[in-house]
Amino acid sequence: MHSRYRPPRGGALLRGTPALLSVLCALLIWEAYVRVSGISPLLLPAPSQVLRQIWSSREMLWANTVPTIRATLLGFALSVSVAFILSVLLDFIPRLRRALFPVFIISQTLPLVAIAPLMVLWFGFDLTPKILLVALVTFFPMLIALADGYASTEPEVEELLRSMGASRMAVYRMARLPSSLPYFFAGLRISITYAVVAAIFAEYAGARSGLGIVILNAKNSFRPDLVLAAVAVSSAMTLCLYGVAALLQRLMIGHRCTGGAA
Amino acid sequence: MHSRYRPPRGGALLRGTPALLSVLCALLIWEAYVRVSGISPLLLPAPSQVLRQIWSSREMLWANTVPTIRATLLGFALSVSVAFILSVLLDFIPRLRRALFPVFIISQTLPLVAIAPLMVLWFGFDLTPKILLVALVTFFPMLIALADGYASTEPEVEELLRSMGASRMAVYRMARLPSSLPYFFAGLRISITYAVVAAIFAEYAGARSGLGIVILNAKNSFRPDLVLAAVAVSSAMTLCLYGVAALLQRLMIGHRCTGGAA
Amino acid sequence: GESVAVALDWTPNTNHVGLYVAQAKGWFDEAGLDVEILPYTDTSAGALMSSGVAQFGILSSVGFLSQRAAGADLQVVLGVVQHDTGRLVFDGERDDIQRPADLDGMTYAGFGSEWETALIRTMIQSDGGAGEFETVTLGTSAYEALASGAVDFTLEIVTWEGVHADLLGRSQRGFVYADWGVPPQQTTLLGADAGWVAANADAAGAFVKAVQRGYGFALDHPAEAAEILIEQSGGMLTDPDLVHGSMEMLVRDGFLKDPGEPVGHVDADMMARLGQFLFDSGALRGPGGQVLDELPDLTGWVTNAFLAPEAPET
Amino acid sequence: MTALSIDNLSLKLGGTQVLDDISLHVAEGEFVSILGPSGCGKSSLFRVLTGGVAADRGEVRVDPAARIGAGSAFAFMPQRDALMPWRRIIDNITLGLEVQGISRADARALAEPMLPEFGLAGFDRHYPHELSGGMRQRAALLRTILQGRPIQLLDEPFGALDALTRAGMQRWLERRFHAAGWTTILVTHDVREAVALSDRIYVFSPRPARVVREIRVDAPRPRLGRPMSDASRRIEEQLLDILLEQRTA
Amino acid sequence: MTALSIDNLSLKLGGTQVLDDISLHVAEGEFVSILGPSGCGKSSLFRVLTGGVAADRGEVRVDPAARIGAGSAFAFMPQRDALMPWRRIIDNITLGLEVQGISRADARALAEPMLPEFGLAGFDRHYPHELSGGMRQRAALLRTILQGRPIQLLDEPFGALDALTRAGMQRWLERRFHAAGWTTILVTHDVREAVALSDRIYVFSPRPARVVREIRVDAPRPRLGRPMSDASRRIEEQLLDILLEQRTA
Ligand SMILES: Nc1ncnc2c1ncn2[C@@H]1O[C@H](COP(=O)(O)OP(=O)(O)OP(=O)(O)O)[C@@H](O)[C@H]1O
Ligand SMILES: Nc1ncnc2c1ncn2[C@@H]1O[C@H](COP(=O)(O)OP(=O)(O)OP(=O)(O)O)[C@@H](O)[C@H]1O
Ligand SMILES: Cc1ncc(C[n+]2csc(CCO)c2C)c(N)n1
Ligand SMILES: [Mg+2]
Ligand SMILES: [Mg+2]
Repeated sequence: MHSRYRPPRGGALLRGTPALLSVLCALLIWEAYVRVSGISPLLLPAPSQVLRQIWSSREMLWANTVPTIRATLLGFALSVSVAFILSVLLDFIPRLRRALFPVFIISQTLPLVAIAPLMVLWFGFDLTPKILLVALVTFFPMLIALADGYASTEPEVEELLRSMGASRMAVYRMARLPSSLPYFFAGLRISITYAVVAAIFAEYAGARSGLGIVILNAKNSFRPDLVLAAVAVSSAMTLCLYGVAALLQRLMIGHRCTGGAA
Repeated sequence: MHSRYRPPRGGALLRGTPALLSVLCALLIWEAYVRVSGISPLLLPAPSQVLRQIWSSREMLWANTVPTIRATLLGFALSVSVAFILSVLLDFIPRLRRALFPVFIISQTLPLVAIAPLMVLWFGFDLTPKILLVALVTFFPMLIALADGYASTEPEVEELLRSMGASRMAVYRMARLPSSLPYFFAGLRISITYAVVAAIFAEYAGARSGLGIVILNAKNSFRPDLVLAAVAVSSAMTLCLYGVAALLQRLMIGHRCTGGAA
Repeated sequence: GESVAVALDWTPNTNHVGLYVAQAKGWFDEAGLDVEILPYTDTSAGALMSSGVAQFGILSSVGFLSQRAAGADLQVVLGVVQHDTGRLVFDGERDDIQRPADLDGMTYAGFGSEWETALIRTMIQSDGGAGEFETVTLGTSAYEALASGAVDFTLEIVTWEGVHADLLGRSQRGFVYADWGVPPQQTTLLGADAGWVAANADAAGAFVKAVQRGYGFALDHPAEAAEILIEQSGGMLTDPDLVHGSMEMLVRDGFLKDPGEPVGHVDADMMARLGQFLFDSGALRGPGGQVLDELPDLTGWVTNAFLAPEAPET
Repeated sequence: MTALSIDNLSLKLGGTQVLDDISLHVAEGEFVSILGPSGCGKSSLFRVLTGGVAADRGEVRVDPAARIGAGSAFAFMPQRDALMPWRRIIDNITLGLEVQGISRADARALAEPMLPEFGLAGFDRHYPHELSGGMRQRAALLRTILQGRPIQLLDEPFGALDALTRAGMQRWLERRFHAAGWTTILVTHDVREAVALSDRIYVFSPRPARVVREIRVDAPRPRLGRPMSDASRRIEEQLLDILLEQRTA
Repeated sequence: MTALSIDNLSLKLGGTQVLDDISLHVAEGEFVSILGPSGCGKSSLFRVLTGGVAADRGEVRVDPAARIGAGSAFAFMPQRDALMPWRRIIDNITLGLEVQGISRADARALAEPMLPEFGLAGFDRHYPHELSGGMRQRAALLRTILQGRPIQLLDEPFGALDALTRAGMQRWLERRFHAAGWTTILVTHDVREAVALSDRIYVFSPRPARVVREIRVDAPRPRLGRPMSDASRRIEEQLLDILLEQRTA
């Protein structure tokens, strides 16, 4: 990396300050609005009330966060693995790509609201349908990212490798895969945020417990503060996952000239 | 493009053949399964029945597709515009990026199922909440794609431009923006599929009409054939949008050495 | 005329027949009202009313009590049915379910509200059971789940899902809540945004009377009302047998009118007893989510003030 | 008059000391070459001049008269051509003009007559990856020249050209620079080229680069295209000796 | 024995005729250079040999004995270095060995002793963008040599090197090639270099490339590092004449 493109130094904490400030700012404005406007807490509860609710319901929230995290992680792991394996297959067999890619696009166009109840009916109320739904929602961005990433490989580098007698597999491993990593990580960061949303949605369609169930029940009981408390927990969880993805990106391709943003 | 990397010739129709075949195959297997197993059409209707249903309900389906298309297109247009404008701002003002990027990540982590009803309560049954939801769901992939795309700019090219006395704006326009296009189109193709899903979900949470309403009501009225008919229409719609995005990509950056896949 | 929106509690069914008849017959127009029947969506009628999206909405009495206790400014203005149409149902072929106590340890397909637990637990416990069962929140998929055997039991509206099951020849059995320790209730009601009603008493009265006339018409002409419902519901209700069968049951079993009362009458005492029951079960929570430690005063929660005293001409 | 003066410039890149107290100056209209072993820091010096990196110490002064308008005083040709793969050759060539705000049509009108001279006629509509290495280099050179800046920074502009094409380009350059009165700094690894073109030559040491010698070339001009003069030959030998000495030192 | 023979090769790229009926052959252990004007088609010929593009017509035959194992007979050094930006220099250098299935540790052990000779000592852990143009070129050359293939295809391997570094590399190469008995095809734009290193030289015409002359260099070896022999000087002049003639033709 050319020295002027280095990110400013000062430790992650210091660099996170502006972000923390802006989030705090937004919360303060929201709190002030609720207090001044006197809007009904049934429509919009104050952040302070939401915080209080998180604290007082902490055990219930935690008990329901665990299944959601589990579904998210398992589903996302499945999704990334499947996307990866498929991307390799499609990359190696262009005929297969032309035959299957549109099918995957179609799989992606199926509206969740129609698919989720079916999944639940077919696979029961346990982890399986949630994992499958998370995978279904997140696997396509990964597939596109990988496919476009492969396509971004420099032809010169590929030709060089082939001149060395590299097999199709070696070309893939040494050129196409590394070239795809920036795209892969962009896709990873996009789809990890969808993963949690999908898990919660899957719970909504039928589950014993989970943040989706908390949200659904709180909503039906006219408890927007509890809805928002669950939302806050899910956001925090997504943020963590995103942070892990971003960290992974920094570790794996951060040294490259052209690294990811933020 | 080096000649060996050219896509095979033969017109879009011919190249689409394997895809059509595989989709047809899947439909045939499904039809056969329904006929042979004698499964109740209340659980799984045959594709032929779905087709018949599409035809006989064509007016109702069309009347409900229009609002969904409208919400999708308006929301997506809003999303791409906002993502683009923001990406420029964040690119020009690193301080702003550090302050706001996490906020956008947070916005992306809000579970749809919790946000959609709130949107409906705040903005009513009209177009507004749908547009906002579609924008909320799709804008983050676009933002990440653009940001990572900017970051993929060759430092050498930027230095050259700056040596020419190019302003920050000119560097952006002549180097960073064109460099981001492959990422942008990957993001576009990812988020356009989510746009329709989001629109349908938004309708689920509250709408006068739309494919989401058809799906929800058909389901509760024990009409899986109608559910699948609406799903098929929505899939077709998404496929069209995806096709437009892919075409745009081919037109705008297809000549580059490193083009998108599929 | 005045714009009025009505929210539904479920996809169009015979519980809504009065609304569609009034709409089709032009009685809303006659009353100077511009009425929109909002399609059923994932957002509850209570929520839509308290946020001002709708002025009226179809509610269940248990749902109404919980929402009002939680601070929603709702008021019941008409009773759609006079008696309990709710049932706890399960697969009739199952020998292991003979009485509520057998449900202990089984899986219930729920709709996501707290009163469900209170109601079912009461039924099981009144039969000597422990009242322990597992809840899977399925919402609109509950009946598919019951049919496919994925769950053991759920709640239904006997005049709709019950008729449907009969038509399909599915053997289905059920328990009447009131047989097992739950006070009797008018399962389905028409509610209103109380603030709006207070400010627009004339329009509210006109609306409720038009709806009352609709249900009165359905009582007198069930077949014609069924046809109107089929026609008005936008192609969703393609099974005429279900609609007609349901209308016949509503009329035959006296769900729509009690002798000596006008169509649409709401029984405040019945509501008060149901409220007491929910309070005793700890199912009523206040605006902050705390379990109420004092039964609120229920006066004014329901009113017959907007109804015509006798069933209007149909 | 001094067009450019560099004083006591030092630069560290990623822990490696690259420039060590470099001082040099170029008079207006002067043609100065920099000779030095591969990897010593010549390109890095150019990066400092064009603002690509900031020096750790030292100063760069440019004659204010050279800063016409808001733009840079320099036209810079990087060692690796830095052609934009998404622009056609003609649009790569006119890049500098576009940056200066000249309309695309006008810029093309300026560039097109020069394509044949640069052996690029008929390739203006091609993309960079469809050109040979030497053609890319010539496109980059043309892009630099066209900017019409008072000071030209050329980093091995002929490295990928065969002897004849190279000689042709050198002749063309000399004429053009003379006519335009451009100040030039040429980084080259070709001693003969430096002698043939320069008024003065700076010789850099191996990394970290220091100026080890400054040599005035006073052989009579024109020097290109004719047998080498004795003066030139002497200077060439002297330069080779200095370089050799540096190397073994 | 003929290691490689090319017969009547023709190639069109994107509508441009690039190779026109090229025939040439290289004997085992022979050092053959290709001289030709920039953009004539030299690199394209190499792309045909390495399988980067398919010829429209003609045939390439490689001595079966040269195809050791499953791998390619060629070690190819492209004109633009094609270093992988995500690999450290050492890992770029050992790329060919890795492809051959040699373990990373063994490959490094083979490569590391050669780093000083190539002026890359201390830079093995750097990434390509942290190297100078000449250093990148040397890394690419080392990557090629290390593969130990019987036939070396070098496309302007010294284009970015200063005279002395270049001379050093040439001397090293000549020794090494002689010892290994490698067959070599060198594309160069430096006539003197071609004369100094080659057994035979093919001169290509401007695009579309045809073979216009084949010249045997029989000046006594070693030719590097000492004053040019008369024989060499004569051949150099002859070559320049041919090129000049071609150009004006
Ligand atoms: N994809 C392509 N489309 C059109 N023309 C091409 C393409 N690829 C190469 N060419 C043309 O082929 C010709 C030969 O290119 P090549 O790289 O082989 O030249 P070269 O002899 O190596 O030149 P140099 O010495 O400058 O490297 C050039 O004129 C180039 O423009
Ligand atoms: N980012 C960096 N980190 C570490 N070292 C660097 C970095 N950038 C450049 N260098 C080192 O700086 C030195 C000078 O590089 P420079 O490109 O200026 O050399 P040069 O004189 O132009 O050489 P050449 O003639 O080979 O082009 C090199 O040794 C290089 O490795
Ligand atoms: C037609 C119809 N079917 C099911 C429900 C869902 N539902 C809501 S409350 C309740 C139990 C009432 O005791 C049930 C079954 C409905 N509202 N309308
Ligand atoms: Mg350099
Ligand atoms: Mg070449």
